[in-house]
Amino acid sequence: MTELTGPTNTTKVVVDVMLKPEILDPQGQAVSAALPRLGFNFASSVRQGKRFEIEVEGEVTVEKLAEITKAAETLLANPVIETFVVKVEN
Amino acid sequence: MTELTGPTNTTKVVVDVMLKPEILDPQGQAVSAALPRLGFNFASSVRQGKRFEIEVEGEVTVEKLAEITKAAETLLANPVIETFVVKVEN
Amino acid sequence: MSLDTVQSAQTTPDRIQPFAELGLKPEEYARIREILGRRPTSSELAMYSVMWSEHCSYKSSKVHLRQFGEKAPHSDALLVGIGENAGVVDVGQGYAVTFKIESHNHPSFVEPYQGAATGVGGIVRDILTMGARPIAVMDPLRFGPADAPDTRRVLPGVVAGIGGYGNCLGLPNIGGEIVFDETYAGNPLVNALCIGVMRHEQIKLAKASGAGNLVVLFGARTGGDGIGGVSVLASETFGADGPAKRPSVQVGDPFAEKVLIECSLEIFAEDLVVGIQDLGGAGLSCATSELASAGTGGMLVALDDVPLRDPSLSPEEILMSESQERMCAIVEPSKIARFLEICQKWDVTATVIGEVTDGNRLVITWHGEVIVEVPPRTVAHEGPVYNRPLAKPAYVDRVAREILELPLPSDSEALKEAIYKLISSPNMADKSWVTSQYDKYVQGNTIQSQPEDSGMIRIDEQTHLGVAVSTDANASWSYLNPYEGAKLALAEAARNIATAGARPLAVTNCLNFGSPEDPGVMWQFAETVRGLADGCLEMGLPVTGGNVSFYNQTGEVAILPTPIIGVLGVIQDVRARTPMSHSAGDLEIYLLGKTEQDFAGSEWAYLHHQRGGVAPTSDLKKEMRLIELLLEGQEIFEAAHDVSQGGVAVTMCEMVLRNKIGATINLVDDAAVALFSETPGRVIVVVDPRNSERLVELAKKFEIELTELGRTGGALLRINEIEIPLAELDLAYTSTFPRLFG
Amino acid sequence: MKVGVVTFPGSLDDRDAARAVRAVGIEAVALWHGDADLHGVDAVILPGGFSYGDYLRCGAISRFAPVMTTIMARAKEGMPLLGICNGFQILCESHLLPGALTRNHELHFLCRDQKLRIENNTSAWTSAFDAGQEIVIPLKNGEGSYQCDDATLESLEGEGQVVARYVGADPNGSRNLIAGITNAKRNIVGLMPHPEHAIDSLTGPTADGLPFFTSILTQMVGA
Ligand SMILES: Nc1ncnc2c1ncn2[C@@H]1O[C@H](COP(=O)(O)OP(=O)(O)O)[C@@H](O)[C@H]1O
Ligand SMILES: [Mg+2]
Repeated sequence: MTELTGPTNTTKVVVDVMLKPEILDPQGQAVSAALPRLGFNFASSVRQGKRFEIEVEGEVTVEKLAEITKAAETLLANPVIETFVVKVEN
Repeated sequence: MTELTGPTNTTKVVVDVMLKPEILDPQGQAVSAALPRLGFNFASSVRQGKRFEIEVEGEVTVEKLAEITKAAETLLANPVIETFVVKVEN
Repeated sequence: MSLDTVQSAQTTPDRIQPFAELGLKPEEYARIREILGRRPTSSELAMYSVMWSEHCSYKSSKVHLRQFGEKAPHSDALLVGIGENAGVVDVGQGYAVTFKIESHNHPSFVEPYQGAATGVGGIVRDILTMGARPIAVMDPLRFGPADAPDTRRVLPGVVAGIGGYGNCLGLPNIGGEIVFDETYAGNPLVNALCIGVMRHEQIKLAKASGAGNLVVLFGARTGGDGIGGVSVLASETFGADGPAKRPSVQVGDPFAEKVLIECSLEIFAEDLVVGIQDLGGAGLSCATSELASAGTGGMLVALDDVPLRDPSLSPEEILMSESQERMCAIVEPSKIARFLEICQKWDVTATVIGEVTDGNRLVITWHGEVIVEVPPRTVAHEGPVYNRPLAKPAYVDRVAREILELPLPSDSEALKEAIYKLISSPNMADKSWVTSQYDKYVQGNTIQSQPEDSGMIRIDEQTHLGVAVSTDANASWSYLNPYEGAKLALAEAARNIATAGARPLAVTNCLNFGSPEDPGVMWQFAETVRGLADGCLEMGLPVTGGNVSFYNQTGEVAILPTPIIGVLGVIQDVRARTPMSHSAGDLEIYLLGKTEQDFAGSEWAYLHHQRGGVAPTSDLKKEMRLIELLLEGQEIFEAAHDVSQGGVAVTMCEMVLRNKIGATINLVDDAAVALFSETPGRVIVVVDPRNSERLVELAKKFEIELTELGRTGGALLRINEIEIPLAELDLAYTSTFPRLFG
Repeated sequence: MKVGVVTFPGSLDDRDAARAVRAVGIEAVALWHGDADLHGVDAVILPGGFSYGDYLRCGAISRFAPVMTTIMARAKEGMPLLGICNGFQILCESHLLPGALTRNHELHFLCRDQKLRIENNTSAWTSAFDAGQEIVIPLKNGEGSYQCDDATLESLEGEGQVVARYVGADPNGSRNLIAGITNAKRNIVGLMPHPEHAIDSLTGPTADGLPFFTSILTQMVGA
């Protein structure tokens, strides 16, 4: 499996995984605390999550999307503490 | 600073940070290798990055966006190995 | 819903309350009403329900655990005994050492990484609470079958969680166990042990005394995580949908805990607290009621002053939240400024939430209205106590009658194959795939860690005083005979300290069992406690604390009774310790102790899917003589290694592989029995030939059988005619874990 | 002569680094991240650990600490500066050294006794070694994989700025098995493995780490 896929006939699907809002997010907190120390005062809160960029061969059919969603909930996210969103990038 | 901000008059700005394509991404590779073991064969490649969800008080002006971009390049991403994109969510 | 105050509880006595959903039995609810002379407010109900849960109140185990106190041997070393957050022992030179083991089993099944991580976080805070600097951790673990898909999910997550948290705290991991068995599928055991050290005068207790003194909450903000955790996860069979509207899994923040540790130690060093308590299971309900209960008076707390991460939390939820990385201190008003200053230095949030009062009530207000008014003892210490029915399960006598049918090879090829089979089996194989994920060097005082018999830490760089700790359990023996199983685990842990040259001093334990509502499980538990208490009395070792974990079962199937016994010992000069393996050739190898036909509960039997027969019987008098022999002869031992699971075969393999120096041994009797039997009370020692006479004398003096096995040296492990190249043996030993989990 | 050891919130090996400094007869001075004053030290060590939890990227937040401003200025003037593990990560994040340290290729924290070859014995921290000398000291980190672009790699190799290289099985996927690098002036060294945990074979695998500290002693006495 190569890391860099050619741009031809693949589609990029993105899965964003975030901790549920009620779950402690130490990473987001660390960023949140660091920003004002650097003089950045724009943020009222920061949460940090994961972004998966998945290259999918050919068309992204409804079936494929269902499969990706299944993979997201079994492997990419732990539904006990995380939520996820699957998006197809144009 | 509270972690859960009320939904009123804040805007969500997202910063996506990904490793540059030429930098080894062992996490993405590990996901890539795990998917077929679980019977998922849709991915020709996976890369893993970070997603920051930033709640910004009030309007996101051009100045504020510039400030966020500055924060992204000084703190949220390390330009030596990473690229980033700043997006305003509706 | 409107606020349920004490006043409204008085005027609406008939309001229906969800006590059952909170895990309380009707009698327990009735008792609360009786104590208060009215119905509890919803906040009071929340407090009682979490504090009277199995996890916090020990309601099923209390009547048995009393034996640890009743049968306690006299010990000059015991400074703080059972009842505090952790026991404390005197190790000499003005040092006191505290250690304790705790379980985090259920959460680690749901979310392996975070469950295990917060397990480490919790036990470290218990140790810190005693006034000690945490100096090391250990992690006895149990998992389902090594090749089961779910084990592939659980084990790597648990290991990464323990490492992720412990490494970030800067605590060396100096030992633990990893054992696989079907009964742990769905019920992994994640036990964590922490050791801490302080000077005698620095010992802190969890009590709130002195009216007018302030109650300070410091550390992380309170969030909605873990609400109902104790009551739901620990009290009822796992898997059911509990009442928790909030997730019961917590996410740990090891960085927050690291700064909390440094901040607390600075506060202790300046003697700024009267009493201190960590927030673990049952959160603020536990901390406030325990502090007040152990103190001299009452306590008044303004709950709305608690700093929140989630502003939508109700008072009931704040009282129950198990948010991690929080502590509660009692501080004299004259010292509060300095206390807050230190917190600020470490960027630790600290808030005065109340004060110690003259009365005898714990009063909690919410924006000025009284929502809790209870006698604190009734919450913290006078929970229900059950004398649950117990009955010897039918299997016990049945399996005792089983005759084991095990292959006992006699020809060289078959014996060699058997050795390979054992050494590469998941229970016996090299665990460095796991332990290399743990920092063992941080703090610069680690003398021994995995794979030595015990972990050893230097506590004084000038005098070289040190402590050693080992944790052990043999659940197969406990299954066959829980009384003997507990004694044998105790003996093994003590032996594992003594092989290094440390003198056993004190005991901690974590008792992992199935449902206490099953009379058979309750019998296993009672027998285990009786065995451990008797064993400790016989060996003169006090139990200083521990933990009980019930409900480790799936449906009707309980885990094997798994009492993990931790023994702490002291060594005057760590430079003189005895390692587990020889570092030179031409030394003589001896077996101390006698080998019988002991295959019941052995690894050899397990590999042949047999778990029957009669477990060995302990002889603790003899174990103590063996320990005395090891200590008295310490200077002559080039190496000493405990013989346990896998018998002499595995012990010898581990010894030759440690420094890659081979050995030649000759077994005169039945080789299979000599190699694979697991008779307890045995140690392999290595001495210089010049010292063999001294060894013979020692064996005679302490009445321990002594058998010469052979000599060290070469690149082979040679046993009679069998020749095993070390490189090949090493490959068999080290490739199992990477193959399964890499 | 004094060597400063910085404590950031979350530093872990600060006491060990100070112990190693004292072991060769140098006074160790504790420096606090929030205090920009270097208290008269002649050299500085950024120790291992998880400063700020290493939550964002290792070293990413620490590099903005007040003490770093002074350290960066002094190091640019030639003050000897050693970053061990998290300290190396901070040096890269501060751009005092090129490249970055990323997740180990096997994605686990890895603690093991690691064989290294000293490739450059002309830096302030490695002059007491023989060129090509092989040593064993602990390696322990989760993000120790050294990464940089081709041009940087070529220049590091070409200028002899690789200070130490892993020998034997690749522990983490670092480019060219790089374990440590130095700057052009040779006063700043970043090293992933931990010499401060190898000053005494009682508590470490060897005493092979001592020459890092004796190097700085001779450097400063000679200067
Ligand atoms: N198996 C046991 N053996 C001895 N002491 C025990 C055991 N289980 C619990 N204890 C003791 O009971 C007390 C209460 O335990 P626990 O509620 O778990 O404490 P904490 O909440 O501080 O973790 C402690 O002193 C603990 O050491
Ligand atoms: Mg406690």
